[in-house]
Amino acid sequence: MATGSTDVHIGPNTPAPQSASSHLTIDDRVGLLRAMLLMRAIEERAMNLYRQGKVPGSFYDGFGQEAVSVGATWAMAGADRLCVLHRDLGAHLVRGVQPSNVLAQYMGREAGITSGRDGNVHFGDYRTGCVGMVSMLPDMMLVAAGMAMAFKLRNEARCALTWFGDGSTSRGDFHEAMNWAGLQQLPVIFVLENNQFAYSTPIDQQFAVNPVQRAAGYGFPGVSVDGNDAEAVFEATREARERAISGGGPTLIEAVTMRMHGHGAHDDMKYVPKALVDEWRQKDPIDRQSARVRELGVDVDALRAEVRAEVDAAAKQALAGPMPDPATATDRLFHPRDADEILLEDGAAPWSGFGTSR
Amino acid sequence: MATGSTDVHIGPNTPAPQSASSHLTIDDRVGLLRAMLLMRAIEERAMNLYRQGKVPGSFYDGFGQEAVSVGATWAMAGADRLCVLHRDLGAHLVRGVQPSNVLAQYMGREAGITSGRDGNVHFGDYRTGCVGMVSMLPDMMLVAAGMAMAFKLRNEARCALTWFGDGSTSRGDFHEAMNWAGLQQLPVIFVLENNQFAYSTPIDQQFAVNPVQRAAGYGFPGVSVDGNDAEAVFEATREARERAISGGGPTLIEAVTMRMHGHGAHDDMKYVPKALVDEWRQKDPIDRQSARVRELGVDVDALRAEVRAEVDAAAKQALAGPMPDPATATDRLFHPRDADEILLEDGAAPWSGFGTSR
Amino acid sequence: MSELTYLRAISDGLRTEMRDDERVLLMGEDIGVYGGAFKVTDGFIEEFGADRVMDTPLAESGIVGTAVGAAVVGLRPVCEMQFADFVSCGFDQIVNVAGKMLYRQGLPVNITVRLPSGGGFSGGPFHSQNPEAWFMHSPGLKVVAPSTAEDAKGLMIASIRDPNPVIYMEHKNLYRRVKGEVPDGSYETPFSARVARAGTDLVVITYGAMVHTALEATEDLEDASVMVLDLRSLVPLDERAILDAVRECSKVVIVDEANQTCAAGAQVAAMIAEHGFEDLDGPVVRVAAPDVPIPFSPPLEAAVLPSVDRVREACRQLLEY
Amino acid sequence: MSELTYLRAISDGLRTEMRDDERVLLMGEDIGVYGGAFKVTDGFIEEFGADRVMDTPLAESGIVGTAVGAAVVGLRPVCEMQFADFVSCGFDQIVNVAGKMLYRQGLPVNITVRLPSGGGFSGGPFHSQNPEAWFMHSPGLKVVAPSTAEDAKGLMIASIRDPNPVIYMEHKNLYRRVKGEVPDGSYETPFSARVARAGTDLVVITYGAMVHTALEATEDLEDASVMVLDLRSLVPLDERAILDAVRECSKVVIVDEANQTCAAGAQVAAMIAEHGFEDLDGPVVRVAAPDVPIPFSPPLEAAVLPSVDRVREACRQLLEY
Ligand SMILES: Cc1ncc(C[n+]2csc(CCOP(=O)(O)OP(=O)(O)O)c2C)c(N)n1
Ligand SMILES: Cc1ncc(C[n+]2csc(CCOP(=O)(O)OP(=O)(O)O)c2C)c(N)n1
Ligand SMILES: [Mg+2]
Ligand SMILES: [Mg+2]
Repeated sequence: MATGSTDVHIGPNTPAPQSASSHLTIDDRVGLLRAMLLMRAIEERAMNLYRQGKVPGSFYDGFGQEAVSVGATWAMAGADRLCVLHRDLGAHLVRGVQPSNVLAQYMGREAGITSGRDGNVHFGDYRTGCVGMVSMLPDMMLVAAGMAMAFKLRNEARCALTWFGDGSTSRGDFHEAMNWAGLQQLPVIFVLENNQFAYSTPIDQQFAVNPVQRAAGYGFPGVSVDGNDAEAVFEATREARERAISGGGPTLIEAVTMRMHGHGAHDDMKYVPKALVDEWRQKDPIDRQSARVRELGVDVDALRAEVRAEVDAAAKQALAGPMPDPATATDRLFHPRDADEILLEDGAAPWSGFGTSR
Repeated sequence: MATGSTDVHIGPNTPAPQSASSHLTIDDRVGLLRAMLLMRAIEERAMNLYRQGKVPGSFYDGFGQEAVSVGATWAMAGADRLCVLHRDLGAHLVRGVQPSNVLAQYMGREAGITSGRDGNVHFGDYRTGCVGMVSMLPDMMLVAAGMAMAFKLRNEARCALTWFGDGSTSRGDFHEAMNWAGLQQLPVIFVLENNQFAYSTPIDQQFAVNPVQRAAGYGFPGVSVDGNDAEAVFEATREARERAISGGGPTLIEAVTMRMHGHGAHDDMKYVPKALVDEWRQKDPIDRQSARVRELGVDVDALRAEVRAEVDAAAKQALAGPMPDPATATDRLFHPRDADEILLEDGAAPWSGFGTSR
Repeated sequence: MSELTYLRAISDGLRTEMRDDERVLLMGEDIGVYGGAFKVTDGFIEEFGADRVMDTPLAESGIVGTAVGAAVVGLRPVCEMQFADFVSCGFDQIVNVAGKMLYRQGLPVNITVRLPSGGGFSGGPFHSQNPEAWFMHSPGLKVVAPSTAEDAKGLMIASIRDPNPVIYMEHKNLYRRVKGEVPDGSYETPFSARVARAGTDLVVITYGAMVHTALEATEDLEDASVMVLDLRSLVPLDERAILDAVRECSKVVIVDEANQTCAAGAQVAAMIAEHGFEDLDGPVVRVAAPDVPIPFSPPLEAAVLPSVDRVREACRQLLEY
Repeated sequence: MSELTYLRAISDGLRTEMRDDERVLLMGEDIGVYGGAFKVTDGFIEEFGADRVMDTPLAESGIVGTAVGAAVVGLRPVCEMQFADFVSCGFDQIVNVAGKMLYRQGLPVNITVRLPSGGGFSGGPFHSQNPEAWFMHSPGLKVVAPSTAEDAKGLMIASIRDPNPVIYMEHKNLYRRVKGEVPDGSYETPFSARVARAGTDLVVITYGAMVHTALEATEDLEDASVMVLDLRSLVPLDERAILDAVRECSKVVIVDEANQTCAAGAQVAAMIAEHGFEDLDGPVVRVAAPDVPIPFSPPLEAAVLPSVDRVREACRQLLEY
């Protein structure tokens, strides 16, 4: 089990202190930290593997943005559905994807989620209720809206969520999805991951007005939240989900954060002012959550060590796995008529509020 | 000369009465009426020709919306550039396109603006500074933004204008154009022609919030204006143009109007409540402008008769012209390298404020 | 059996499948209250309600993208592009999202996209296109193109049931022009070719509206026995039926209403030139629209679209070869 | 003359034309401050300023559409799609607005759209596509695809000067792999084919990166004399050069990195099957990517992309025919 409960907990359902969301138990708060640590550890390992030439292509990570995917996913029920983007590895982990499969994915191995058909974080494991992104940004906003449309049509108390970057808001599909969601008042949550840059381009060259302010123009709320605070992201998402499943329609959440690495492994991001990076380094989401749970008496160092060990084992396992068989390269272009129907399945939903950690 | 001065004027530069825009002379006000009358008369004639089987394909008109294209175009200088849409024949007429060429266009004749290559109002005469629309809505918003971008880059005091319908605002290109224009603060005017329907679909099935309210989210003003009042449309456009050419950026103008005919000639629009049509019939833009200039002592009946005669003559001329030669069907796919460069040229700009009627 | 127009047969296919399977829903501009620009879904909203016959905003990317989302959670959307031409506005969602999902992540996308296509009635450059080749060149999409009322219904039902994204080309110029006996109830037409007329001297290979052009052009061609092969499905392409026909006839004319470069007909010709070469008794002749937008004015349009005369002349010359 | 990589030759072409003609401006994502995802425009913003090397929002339709607008009032925009794959998001503006403007209304659209295309470096399904055939099938667009540094520069200059929309395919896998002597200053490469190697027994017809694959595959093919024809331009297609080569060699292998159905190679094969039939001494053989998305993992990608071995084997078999 990748995330959720941990050995380092103090006891279930210990009430969270005032400062934090009243909807999180200590287990939850540690779980959030653990998932963020796991995300970071996997991506750091992957970056090493990339430097060793074991990860083909390029490599993209979400260093410094872990709170956004982890915090939002923590609020999602197993029956909810997600479209996961390229800075959001944490979402996969919370939903139950195994670290070894993630590392195998990066290395193009058979055990990767896409069996080597697609690279880096371009994957979704349908068994966890997640649709993997396509590169074209932000196409998945429409897919998420479509899932929500189906839920609404079928009168199901479920919702869909997707992430996308600040830069992605410039494209037409952003608008078509926002308009569709507002018009039909769909149970969908759009998480705008404002990390200040789209590749090399700063936000002031992407738009004149922060897109979170546009939500009202589509008929639903837009809220800004500290994207480096996992609990704040959780809470905003939880509220948005409440609204969504009770028929209140969509929410646009802007998670304000910073891309702390280059766009990809090849990018030294010398176009980013050093002072900006320094400033944001002080706001590291893992440091912040660590301080919180440390105050609760949790042994964070032990947690870190545990996560590190898990990732070591995962890397070992992934490295031991084979590359895909070239003879399979043209398989599975079409799904056979007589094969079983495949649909998205429920994912893990560790939040204590759902009453079960899986 | 299709529009502009007329035989029925009272005298140049007679000040307009208080109730009207202080920027319009009586000549202007009669000119506006004349252009609207001409648009309606041409379209009515074309509808007859369509019923007689002389107009191939379908036929689309702007009955009841004449004030929008005529009023906005009246505010545009010769050096400005326009992308003209399917309800906006008046724009072509104000810019100097001849009625006989318009009717020839509808009938697919050689003398049509596109020489029979495209149909109905899908045309633009580059010699009048107008780009004809493509069917894909609202693609031309980006083309207009691009023209404005060039003006800005070259530091020219010119602007671009385009129209589009309420339904067209749902498409991604609307957003990409709005964002581009706001970001670069371009000298462009977007006229949203809200005629309550997109084909059969009422506006409440197109968006949850009126798109004019979205302009602020792109960083520029959105204004609503009575789209059945040519002088009001003129005035809003004039102000927007002032802002544009003085570096103040784009404007979104919503011209509130009603599509009084079916989407096309084939459409009986039984999906439109009769009461709605009746209500809007009271607000006919031509009746309104007629009343105004009649109060000024203009003989509107004589003007109507004159326009009718002009259209009769134009129809005769158009009907006498040949169909295109099939041997030319594959010509002009590419412009030869050694041919003269062709760019948009200046159109007619009859507004007295430009000091010259042509 | 009932005699139906091609258009009514499409409607019948949709209606049959909607009655049988509540997961099926229709999405498109003006398909509900208005019944569709061509009235294919006339009366549907009364029978199935606005939720299953959804009038959407004017947003083709939105239509396809939301349909993909609805499909992966269990619905079976059938999207209408008001005209095939507007599919360019939903192109990315089709080729990149719908077309590649299964190959990449094992998740099938059961959507059908209806494209009212083709010229012949002064639709002009934006209401006459035949964009099937774009989708044939995009892996992961099936592409079908019925020419008869019977196949229009059977391919519609088969497309909806197929778990993959299917581009359903319906030729506007057949809507009311073509009629035929159509079986009542539910049936499927296979994604394979059909011999529209048997023959031994020459085969005309084609699909969609051009099947009728080909039949008319070769009805009475001196004493030659001309086969007409109706492909029906472009992806998958029935290569065996094509090569069988080439073996039988040795002479081939390929007719395609689309612009000729890289058209479906180019693929068929290339395939024959590679795998049927030894059976050929003459050049692989193509008749298609030249590479220009489809013009509006009747004499120009007639000069561009493949006509009965052009097809007949091509066959005549090849027979003499 | 200087020795330049293919990539630097593209840069050189852009720079040369920007110095000569102030109407030329570049538009794209991250092309300014960052110098482009592949550094094609590295240093340009310093020389030409942000107005002429414009970092745009992430909006491909926006890039193409505004470029069209700028072109019809006298600028000469060169648009970069960050990867060719993303052109699907600007597809409609290219095929419907840019491609049909001149034919419909006599107004030329002088834009150039750069598409960094192709696979071979684990780019996966969304960073490896070769979409040229979509545009070949869309009337009103020219399409060029240089394979050498010299042609990369010359075709860039010629594309910018051409008054029509030109799709400029630049193969990413050639960027740094291919070097060559490139004339200094301004020159144009014609939109016509080039004999990359003369030969008489068999001709390999190809373009872009596959020219190098073809040359390598046939360098040392027993005693056969193999011609390699580099098309360079796909629209217009140099049919005369192709047919001359077929006449000379009688045997043809067509190599195409794109997915095979309806690819550029299909058009070439179809054209030969029709107009070069009598000169053929064997089937028209095609080597192309099978119809699947280009997979990421090296062994899978290698299995899909046409390789030196596959091309050699195809030639060998055909020579024995
Ligand atoms: C439609 C499209 N165009 C171009 C790209 C190339 N590209 C990949 S990521 C990126 C920047 C994305 O910025 P943003 O949306 O802010 O996301 P971030 O990477 O900052 O999380 C670009 C331009 C793309 N993926 N999709
Ligand atoms: C992208 C696109 N999709 C579909 C159509 C078909 N269509 C033509 S007009 C129209 C309705 C347009 O409504 P609106 O924008 O309000 O303009 P109006 O006709 O009311 O002036 C539709 C759906 C189109 N022209 N373009
Ligand atoms: Mg960003
Ligand atoms: Mg409207």
